[in-house]
Amino acid sequence: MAEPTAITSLAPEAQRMALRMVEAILFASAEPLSADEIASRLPDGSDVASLLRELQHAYSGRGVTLVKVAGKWMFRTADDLAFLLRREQDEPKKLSRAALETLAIIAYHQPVTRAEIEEIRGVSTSKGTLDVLLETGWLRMRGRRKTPGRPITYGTTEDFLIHFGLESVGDLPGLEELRGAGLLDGRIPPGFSVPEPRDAPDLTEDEDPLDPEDLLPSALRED
Amino acid sequence: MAEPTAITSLAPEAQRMALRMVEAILFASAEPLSADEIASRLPDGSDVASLLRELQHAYSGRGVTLVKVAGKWMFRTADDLAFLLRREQDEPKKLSRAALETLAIIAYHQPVTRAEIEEIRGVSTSKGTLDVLLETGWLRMRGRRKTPGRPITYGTTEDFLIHFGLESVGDLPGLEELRGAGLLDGRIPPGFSVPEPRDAPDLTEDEDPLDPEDLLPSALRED
Amino acid sequence: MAEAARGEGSGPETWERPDRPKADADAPLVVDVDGFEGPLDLLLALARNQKVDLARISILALADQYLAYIEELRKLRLELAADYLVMAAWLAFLKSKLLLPEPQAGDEPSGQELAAALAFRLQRLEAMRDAAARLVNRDRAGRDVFPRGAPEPVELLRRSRYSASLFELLSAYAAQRQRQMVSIVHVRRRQVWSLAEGRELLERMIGSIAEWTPMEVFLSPYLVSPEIRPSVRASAFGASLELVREGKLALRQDGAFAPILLRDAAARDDDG
Repeated sequence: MAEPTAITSLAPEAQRMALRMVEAILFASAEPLSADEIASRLPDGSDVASLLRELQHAYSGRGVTLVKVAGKWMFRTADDLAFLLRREQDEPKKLSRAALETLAIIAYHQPVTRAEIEEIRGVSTSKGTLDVLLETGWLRMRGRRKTPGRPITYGTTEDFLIHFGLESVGDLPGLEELRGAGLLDGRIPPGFSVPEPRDAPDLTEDEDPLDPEDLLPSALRED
Repeated sequence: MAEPTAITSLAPEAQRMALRMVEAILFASAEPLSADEIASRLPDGSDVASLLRELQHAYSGRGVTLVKVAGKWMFRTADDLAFLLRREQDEPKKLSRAALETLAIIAYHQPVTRAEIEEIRGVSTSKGTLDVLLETGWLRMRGRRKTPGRPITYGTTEDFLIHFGLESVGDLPGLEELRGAGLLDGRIPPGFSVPEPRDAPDLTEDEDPLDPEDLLPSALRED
Repeated sequence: MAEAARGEGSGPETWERPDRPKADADAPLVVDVDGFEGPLDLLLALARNQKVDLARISILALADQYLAYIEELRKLRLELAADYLVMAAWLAFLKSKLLLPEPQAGDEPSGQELAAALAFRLQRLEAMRDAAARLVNRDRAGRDVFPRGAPEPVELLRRSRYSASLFELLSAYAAQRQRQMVSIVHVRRRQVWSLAEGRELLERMIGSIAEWTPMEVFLSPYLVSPEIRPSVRASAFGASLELVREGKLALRQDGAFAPILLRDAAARDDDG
């Protein structure tokens, strides 16, 4: 026998057969099996412990490994290949009108707080809208405004620029361009302006950094 | 690379990893997977055919073997270990002699109508026989023959191939001899053309698609 | 009797008897040659008794055997299923054709052709039986060979992927800004100091104002912006009147537009 520790006296052929049997029994079993359970299905006198050792050795480093869980044996996908058993499926979704408007305001007016978004839109923003936008990866929480209540300020991300094909938010069209494209019609009251957006990563003068707990997942659900 | 025919340019380490991945993917599944399905989960450019060959070779003579059924790949316990694994409760439902004969006729003569089955067997087919067979999932209604009365044509399914361990209907046992002896020819006496059983999903020239109501469960009870 | 003529089973798998319709109780006893699946099956069993290759079987001899067998059954006054009798009639017809000299080549099939056709049918039925036996004795999934007993299913992670075009983004922005410039009338929020706030401030002072003190002194921290001053003064004055009525505070004004002085109602009044 190649294995010096194997004290089994089985002839190589019988040994190989016994190994095949253990392999098949474990493969076909719906549950992990104890050494005794395996032994009960093998010819009398089989050295199950050494067979299991040998089988485990044969499978080491392979795509499937023989593992012992709670005292019982089972085949399992190698840990480093677990990703093969997950498949991601993209579900294309359209943004709601409210989400699109909120996103646009954040893009133009960033850094901007929720209250400011609401003031511009003239309606309150539902929690879900900001959640959805944060989920797109196009928005990020930038910091906290240095005003009473220290509201969170929002801005756009690099993914936003990539998705909309912009080099920088400064490329978003201004008032005249929007008017030229027919998106804003002619009668614009005095004092109406479209901001020149900036998304510089460094905070503006009236922004504080985020608090550490803002970065916890639950912080996405800002009230 | 050791394999002279392998035109893959993968480094040995990457090759080994790809092999482990194919092994893990196939081992994790209780159903056969097509080469394309496997390829879709491997890095681009993987030579799946050669990986499968290598894996099949590695498992030959083992307790678990890699087999091709219904044109797809799966790991299965070795044929010769049936005695070890056969359990009473696993016994598939026993089919009556009439059902078995009908199944064989459909497998070898497909697409075939009920009248043609009856012509071969020399008796009328009891309603229950076809029901029982359809229930096994091994048979399916394929379409309707373009002859007066538009009788339904029957054929076998992928489950049939998997259950009986066939790579395709072309591998039905004794098919060549039967064809050589003209016994698969519907015409009496033997005519010019020797039809081959075919379970290709597309209909033959003399088949029409099923009518929509054929797909209702009650349609199984064709009179 | 029928069983005696039966050929060998086609494989180790024991096949169940086919379901056949049972005769009605008051109908004449019908022996449908129990165990046979119709006349062709019976013919095949008889043919196997000839112990020759089905391809070289004597159809004439087979027809004789069948007819004799049927005759035997009828002597027992047993009624046979109709198709056995139809087959008997057909075989008798075949026999006469085989024995008579060939007719002129016509459209009717010759006796030899009919015999060949029957031989073919028998061969084909037997071939299908053998095929069924071979099929059923294959290593079958779930009986002889097994797939992985504990498959590890692929977990499907659904991930939403949002999309929007730049045009949609810009039109959304422009549309809502446009909407706002038309419909929003900016009513500046009035900065108001409520009566309650005035009262709260004064109540906190009560108990500590022994001397006449101008109200402005207490209000000065609140009089930051010019917009709010009137509101603060009005509310504080209103609240002070309320507190006087409740006997908690005393108010004094020495002349028109002179400062309003206040002190605790309980304080000793030296000046009267």
